[in-house]
Amino acid sequence: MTTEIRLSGSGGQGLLFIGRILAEAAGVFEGKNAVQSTSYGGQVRGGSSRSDVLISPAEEEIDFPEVMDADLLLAMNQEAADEYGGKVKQSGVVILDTTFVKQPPKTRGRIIAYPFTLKTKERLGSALPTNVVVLAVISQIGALVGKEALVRAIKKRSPKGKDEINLQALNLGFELVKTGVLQRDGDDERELH
Amino acid sequence: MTTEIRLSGSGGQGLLFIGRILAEAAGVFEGKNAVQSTSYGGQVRGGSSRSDVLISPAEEEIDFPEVMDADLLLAMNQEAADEYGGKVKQSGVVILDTTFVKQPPKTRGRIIAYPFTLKTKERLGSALPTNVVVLAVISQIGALVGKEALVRAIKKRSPKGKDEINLQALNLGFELVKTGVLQRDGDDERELH
Amino acid sequence: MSREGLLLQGNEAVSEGAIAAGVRFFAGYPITPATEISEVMARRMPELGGTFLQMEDEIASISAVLGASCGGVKAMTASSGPGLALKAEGIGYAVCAEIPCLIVNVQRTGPGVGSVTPSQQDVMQAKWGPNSDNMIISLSPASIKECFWLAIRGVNLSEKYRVPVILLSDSFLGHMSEKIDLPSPEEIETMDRPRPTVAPEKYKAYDADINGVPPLANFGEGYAVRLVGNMHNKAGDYSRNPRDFDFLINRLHNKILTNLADICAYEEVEIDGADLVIVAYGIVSRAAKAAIRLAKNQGMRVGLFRPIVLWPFPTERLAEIGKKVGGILVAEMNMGQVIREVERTTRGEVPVAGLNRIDGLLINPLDILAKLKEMG
Amino acid sequence: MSREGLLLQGNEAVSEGAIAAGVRFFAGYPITPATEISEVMARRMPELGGTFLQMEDEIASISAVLGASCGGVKAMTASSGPGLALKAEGIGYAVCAEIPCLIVNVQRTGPGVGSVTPSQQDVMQAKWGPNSDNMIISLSPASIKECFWLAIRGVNLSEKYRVPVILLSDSFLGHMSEKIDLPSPEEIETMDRPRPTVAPEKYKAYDADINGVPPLANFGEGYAVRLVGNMHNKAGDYSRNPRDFDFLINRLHNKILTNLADICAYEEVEIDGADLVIVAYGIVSRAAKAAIRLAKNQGMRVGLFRPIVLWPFPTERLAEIGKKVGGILVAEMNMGQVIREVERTTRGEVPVAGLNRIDGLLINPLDILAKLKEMG
Amino acid sequence: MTEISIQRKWCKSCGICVEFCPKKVFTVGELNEPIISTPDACTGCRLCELRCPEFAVIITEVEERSHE
Amino acid sequence: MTEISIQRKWCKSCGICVEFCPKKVFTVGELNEPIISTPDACTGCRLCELRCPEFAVIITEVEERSHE
Amino acid sequence: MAKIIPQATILEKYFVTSTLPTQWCPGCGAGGIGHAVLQAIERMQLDPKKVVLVSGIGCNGHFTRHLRLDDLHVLHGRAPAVATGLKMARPDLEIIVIQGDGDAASIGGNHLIHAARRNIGITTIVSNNYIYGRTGGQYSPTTPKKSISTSSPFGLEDPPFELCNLMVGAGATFVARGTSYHIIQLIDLVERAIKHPGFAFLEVIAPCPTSYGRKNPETGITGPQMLQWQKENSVSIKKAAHMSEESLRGKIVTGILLDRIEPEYSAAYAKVRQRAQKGGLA
Amino acid sequence: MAKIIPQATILEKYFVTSTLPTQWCPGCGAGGIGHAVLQAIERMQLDPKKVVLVSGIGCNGHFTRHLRLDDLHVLHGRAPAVATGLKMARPDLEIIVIQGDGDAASIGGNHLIHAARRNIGITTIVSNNYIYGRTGGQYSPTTPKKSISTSSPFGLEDPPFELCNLMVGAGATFVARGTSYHIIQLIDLVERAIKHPGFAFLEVIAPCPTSYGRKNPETGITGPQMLQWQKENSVSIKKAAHMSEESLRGKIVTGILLDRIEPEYSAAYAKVRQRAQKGGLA
Ligand SMILES: Cc1ncc(C[n+]2csc(CCOP(=O)(O)OP(=O)(O)O)c2C)c(N)n1
Ligand SMILES: Cc1ncc(C[n+]2csc(CCOP(=O)(O)OP(=O)(O)O)c2C)c(N)n1
Ligand code: SF4
Ligand code: SF4
Ligand code: SF4
Ligand code: SF4
Ligand code: SF4
Ligand code: SF4
Ligand SMILES: [Mg+2]
Ligand SMILES: [Mg+2]
Repeated sequence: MTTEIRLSGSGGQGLLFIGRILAEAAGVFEGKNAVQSTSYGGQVRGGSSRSDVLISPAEEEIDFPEVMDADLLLAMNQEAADEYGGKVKQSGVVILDTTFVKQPPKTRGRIIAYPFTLKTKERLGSALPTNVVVLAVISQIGALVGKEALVRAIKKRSPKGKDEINLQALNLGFELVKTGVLQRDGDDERELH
Repeated sequence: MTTEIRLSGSGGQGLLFIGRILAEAAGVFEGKNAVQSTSYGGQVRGGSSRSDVLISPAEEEIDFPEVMDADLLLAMNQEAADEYGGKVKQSGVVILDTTFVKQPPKTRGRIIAYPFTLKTKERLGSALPTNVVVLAVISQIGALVGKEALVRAIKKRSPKGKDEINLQALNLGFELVKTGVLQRDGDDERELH
Repeated sequence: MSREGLLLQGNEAVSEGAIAAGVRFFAGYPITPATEISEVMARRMPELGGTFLQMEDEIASISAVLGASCGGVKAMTASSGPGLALKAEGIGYAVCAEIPCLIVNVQRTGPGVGSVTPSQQDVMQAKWGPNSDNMIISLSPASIKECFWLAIRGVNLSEKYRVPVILLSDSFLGHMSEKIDLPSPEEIETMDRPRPTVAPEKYKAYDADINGVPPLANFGEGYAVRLVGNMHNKAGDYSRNPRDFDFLINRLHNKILTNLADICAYEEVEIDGADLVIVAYGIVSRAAKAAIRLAKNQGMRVGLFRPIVLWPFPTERLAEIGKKVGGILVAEMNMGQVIREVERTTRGEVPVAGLNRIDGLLINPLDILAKLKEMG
Repeated sequence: MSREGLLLQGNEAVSEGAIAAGVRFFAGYPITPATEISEVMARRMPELGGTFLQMEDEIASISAVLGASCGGVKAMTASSGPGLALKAEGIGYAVCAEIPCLIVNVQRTGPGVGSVTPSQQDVMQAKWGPNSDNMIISLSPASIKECFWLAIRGVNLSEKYRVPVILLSDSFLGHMSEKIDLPSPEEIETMDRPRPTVAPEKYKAYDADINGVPPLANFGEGYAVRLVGNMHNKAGDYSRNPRDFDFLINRLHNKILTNLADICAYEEVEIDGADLVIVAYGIVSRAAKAAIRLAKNQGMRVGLFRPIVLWPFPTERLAEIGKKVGGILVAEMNMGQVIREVERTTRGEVPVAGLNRIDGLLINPLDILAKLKEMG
Repeated sequence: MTEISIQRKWCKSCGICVEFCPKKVFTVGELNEPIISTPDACTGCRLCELRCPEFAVIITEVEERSHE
Repeated sequence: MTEISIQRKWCKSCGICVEFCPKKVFTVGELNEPIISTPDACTGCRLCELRCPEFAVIITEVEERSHE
Repeated sequence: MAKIIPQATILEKYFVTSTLPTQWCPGCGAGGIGHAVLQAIERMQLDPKKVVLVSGIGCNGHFTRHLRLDDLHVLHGRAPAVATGLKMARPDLEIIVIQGDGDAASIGGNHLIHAARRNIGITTIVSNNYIYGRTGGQYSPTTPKKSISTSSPFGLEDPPFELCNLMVGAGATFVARGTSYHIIQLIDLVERAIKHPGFAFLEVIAPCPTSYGRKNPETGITGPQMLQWQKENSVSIKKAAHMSEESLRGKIVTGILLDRIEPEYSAAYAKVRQRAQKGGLA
Repeated sequence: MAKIIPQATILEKYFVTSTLPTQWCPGCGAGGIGHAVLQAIERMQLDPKKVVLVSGIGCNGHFTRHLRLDDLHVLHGRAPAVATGLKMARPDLEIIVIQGDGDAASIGGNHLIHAARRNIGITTIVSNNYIYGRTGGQYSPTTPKKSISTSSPFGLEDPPFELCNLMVGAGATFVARGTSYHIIQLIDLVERAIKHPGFAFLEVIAPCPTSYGRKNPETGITGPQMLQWQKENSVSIKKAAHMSEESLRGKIVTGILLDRIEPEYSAAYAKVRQRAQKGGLA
């Protein structure tokens, strides 16, 4: 079984970065198959951003490299939530950053909504590593990869001088999951919107 | 019936020029169909030159624009004579400039051999208009076009200041035919070479 | 222009045809065997108050042509294979920006620099040279008369459909002379690009329905025309919207494909009752006609199908013919290009053979005859 | 190079593959979506003692590559459609002069400047972009692993056959990341151009029989090599002899066509017993595989034929398949390019349908599934 | 007297207007956005208009009201 | 002393050797071909060699024979 | 100092405001050039119907998409050639070419020098941000030595073009240089360039904070820093005349570097038409 | 005056005599340049194995086909770019580029100025015969104003490039001009150019009697006449220094116009390799 993860939001939110980390952690450091792909646009800056990660067991090849029905959807802005909310499996999970997503989308999946960006800024003094916080959350919720693999991947891919803060962010994410502060919404309610 | 005329020799002998004159005289001024074509090479100067003219009655279109079996072959050098001599109809005529062609080619056609270049220089003081002399000869022998049409075409196409000498050359050609000085060789002899 | 007959070379006839169609701008870069077109234009354009520009290369030439065309002046360029390769990006741009222009390609032998001898090796290049899918129109004359008339037709189609048109001549035809009776101006139908019907403020350079040709205002008329080779919306602004891409690319195809009846042209000779049909175009079709003549003398029934418009390829008619005859011989001066279209089109319903020549000499009627006999 | 797995982008994998094959010279001009190849090479070439050159444009890039290759250094360039158009003349030159080189084309949407979104619109351009008949080799990877291995294969084929090889990636694959286990150097077979076996005085750069690949001496070794893109004789001197043309052009084709068994490559999935077969290549083949999976679930028997070498096209095998199955669906991200080859090849013996998408988005497994159902 | 307005939708908070206003009319907000802090200091030199890369600053000359 | 030879097969009778020999060693023949007219005047300056566009002139230095 | 046109007027008259905001990064130099062009056009009271912009591929070429003017957004590098054709066909039009340094000097170098040689009556404004901005920051032919860019990660060893020198060598008749910082001067330079009857070349040193600034902090990282650097490192041609070569090293010399009158090409070509129409070959 | 190598020696060592006669017209200037190149190579005792000729398309490019040297006969205009690639890959080779004025300055102009900018260590010799000889006599970017050619039947109005000025503007480090007539000087210039460590540019004014001379008799019709014209209209750079601009008008200034030392590009790039191999990004 292939797990399909879609990370969506705005350019500059670092979704490509965490997509690659996730793929590398799963693929290289845990020996699974992993594909990360990007919706590619012509804009220099800004605009919408999407990063898909597909993970499957070592013996199972990944064919189509884009998410068809997401097991996990991360939406870091309203447009992303609206556009992709409908393409989530019944069993799927939708993770929303309520710093930006004010209106939960129509979706079949279970929603986890939390002001990740705000909280990251609060806790780490900068909103920049929010992507890594979310990465930790996703990995846990989806049971995608272990922490060790994530740490290795982050160390490998972080730009010079950024690994420390990224590792802090990773820890924060793990903490959020563990402490259960992530607020949960039932499906049924959402269907009504 | 299409008459097929091949004018061959060296670059610089003006064969393209008389080919066009002949085609224009027949096509434009006598209302027949006429096509003139050229073997086209990459050399800037020199080398071999070939100009084909096909003439047919007004009501008969000319399809293939190259000579297949010549009714008339003009060869202004030895290589041309050798190369094209074999591609002349049984009823065809081969005209050789013996200034350059020392060895009559193998051919089925009737041969007319005459030192056109030498004689032109002798008579007109310059070898340059030899091509027009030969043009006159060919037109007469092949009964291709009348003199008036030739005169018009020459006047139209001669470079500035050259029409006079070209018309003289035309007259010389007509004279050569009329006076019967063109030496004739029988086919049979030639076959033996 | 006089009504008297004239003896013209192919390269001259193409030039005169373009002029008759209203071309008043030529930009080019010399290359044998197309140079005579430049040279005629260097004389004729200024005589007629038009412009002859010798640009720094072929890329600059097509660029200048597109610039002039945007100014509302009918414009053309001429080159040969290597130059056409250099123009490919510009031609693709013209397809996307929908800027009318005529490109004459006088084919020579290749690959590479090759040689200046005649060939028909650029047929596929004419269509597929630019990046991506390009719906262009390409014409193939077989006589001096046709050089003249297809140049006119090329300019007209280019204007009517806002599409670059490629006229595929060759080194032989370009230098061959034939008599032609030039028509008087009133005998010539010229076409202009569709003109805007809306107020300047409302004008958009790409405003048409999915099969349509959008009206084109010229620069300097106050329409604030925006022309662009990027994927764009109807206003000519960049788009990243997949629906705009889909609409645009499909429209660029449809505007041609929904008008095949207007655009396509071919000649048929004795197809009815023919056992074998030769498919030949351009100069080779004349050898084919001669071969048919010779074959007839020998009791064979052979016909000719000659695409005059090579692109879009006349698939429909050829498919019909394929169903009726016993064999098709595709004679062309390349390693086998149009034969691919013929094979595709006839779907195995008829044996298709090829006769190819790439040594710089014409395919000869006797070559064809021999091949026909082989085919039975 | 470590044996550890790596997560690489397609553009990185292509670069590393080329390096593994021995490429030590890169010349390019930036263009999205191929820039990462330049950027990797800008780092890797000097690290390895090789050369990275950013040239003034794409024409200069292919030119510099050919120069370097003559010096005996394996060389490559990378670009996207508009850049490939500009390189066409140079590629045709390389075909004629028989200078090995690898050209990577990361396809984007067109026509014109188009957009940087993925497409497969340059398949025909890869073959027909240059003037004249060109026998080139073109490869189409479908995964990061294949980006790596086909880059190696491309360099090898290019050297072995003295022919330019075009690797057709696309904007999606170029930026997609996948795990790849890099092989150790000894696991990689690299090939070098055939070396002269005669004394330097006797050497001729084009001395081969009608099917042969002539040995190539590098510059600076004393062989007085003359390389040329004009029609030439065996010594590389200009020729105007039709027999030389005929020999040369046929040899350029034959050296590839007589080695199809070595050159061609394709993947087949569940063809035996399939009712329908999808023909798909590159990134689309992965949607096809997913579609086959979905179709199987619904009880349909669908196979896949995936050309890995696109040019020369695997006509023979496809013709066989065409005889065995009930229908062929050609899915490609263009307006229908490879379908032309499929139609031609299968000669009407099987219904052939196309599924096309040019809006910059991937063809989806569900698109394919729907179409398959439609076909019955 | 002038009225200064910034098209917030166009502004990218680059800080150029802030940095180069000869009268230091602008200050930087929380999200780096320009804040019109001392509008009355504005001399109407229009340098901020001219240098704004986003065409987002608009200075309007308003009639100087008489001392009412 | 020198020996002057002209490769007739290569010579195109352009007249350059004739025109620019400082010693006027050459004259022009009937068909414009260069004729070596006063070979003894040749000083061996090799200008004719160097200027011949066809590489057709070859000057050979020969031992000056002693007065026998 | 000539009058500055209110931005409100410019916006209303020239902009299609629905296309804003731009796609540029914060602090990009492209917009400043846009201001200068529109100010000059408006100040000169050119008829907007007769103004055509020919814009190259690159961030800077994106300016024209926001305007209500004839606009030909051409292939990468080809703008001067396209403009040459247009000017010859339509000498009545005022043609302004907007290019980036890569567009103009790299792929388009040949068209640029030939436009200069012909003295074709167009105005070419090159935004020199020392980088290929649009493709993500590769070095360009004007990138200073030692610069870091995505294609020169170890520091560049290519010597750069001095674009204005190149233009002088190519035979240009009007050559000027300005900066984004010196915006008032820039408007004047654009005006002078447009007024010049032949080929007018104007180089504008413009910041690209994203692709150049971030990797080469010496000349400033952000837009304001880069403008500040321009301010501190520019010398007017007047002042420069009195300075030693040594002290000019690394300085941006601004102003009109060359201004001479030669026949404009489309006008000169009119003579060819005259001769042709009189019938005789010259 | 340095020694002149006997033609017999040159013929034997460098020519494939079976390829002669050439295809040039009588009096063509291409051959003279050939002499100068071979004389210089032989005089400098270069290892012929290490000499590569890169020849452009055009009459002048045809010289190399007669020789027993590595020879890359490239696409029209691309020679400097090809040579740049070759030199970077093989800095041990001595690369001499032979181009015509059209090849170098028209279609190839961009490659030429970029080769000059980079200071790549190749020698580029441009035979400037003021015309496209090979295609039958169309005007080139160096054709003087008013000239008649097959593409300027009414007299040319295009201003020509001054190629040497263009090279100076592009940043070349060695720029020289010679003529076919001044053959001894030409050999020296070729030698100096080859010895120059960076990009060396040598313009040679060469006659094309067929395509230029016949239509423009003012500068001579035949080969000898055209050489005579060169003789009468040339001024050495030394002399020129003392002449007024006025009296220099229409004169061919010969000699080394510029000669300065800057890092050769393939050598400079070696530094990039060093930095890369030391591991750190600069
Ligand atoms: C033929 C071609 N090659 C390459 C490109 C990719 N490309 C687009 S913009 C650009 C360079 C832009 O640099 P510059 O001209 O300096 O403009 P800037 O973005 O810096 O304003 C390049 C290489 C292209 N569009 N077309
Ligand atoms: C791409 C391309 N365009 C045009 C040509 C035709 N062409 C061959 S040589 C030449 C010009 C030759 O002029 P020049 O470089 O001055 O050399 P010359 O013959 O005068 O020595 C041209 C335009 C070509 N071979 N390739
Ligand atoms: S107009 Fe001048 S003073 Fe007023 S805010 Fe703008 S820059 Fe400051
Ligand atoms: S200059 Fe313009 S974009 Fe920049 S901060 Fe000021 S208003 Fe915003
Ligand atoms: S210079 Fe050479 S080609 Fe000319 S006439 Fe003398 S020998 Fe003959
Ligand atoms: S070597 Fe000098 S003197 Fe002797 S023939 Fe030649 S040019 Fe005249
Ligand atoms: S990348 Fe540079 S040039 Fe492009 S928009 Fe951003 S700042 Fe401007
Ligand atoms: S055309 Fe001119 S350049 Fe060419 S060979 Fe003849 S004289 Fe020489
Ligand atoms: Mg730039
Ligand atoms: Mg020349």
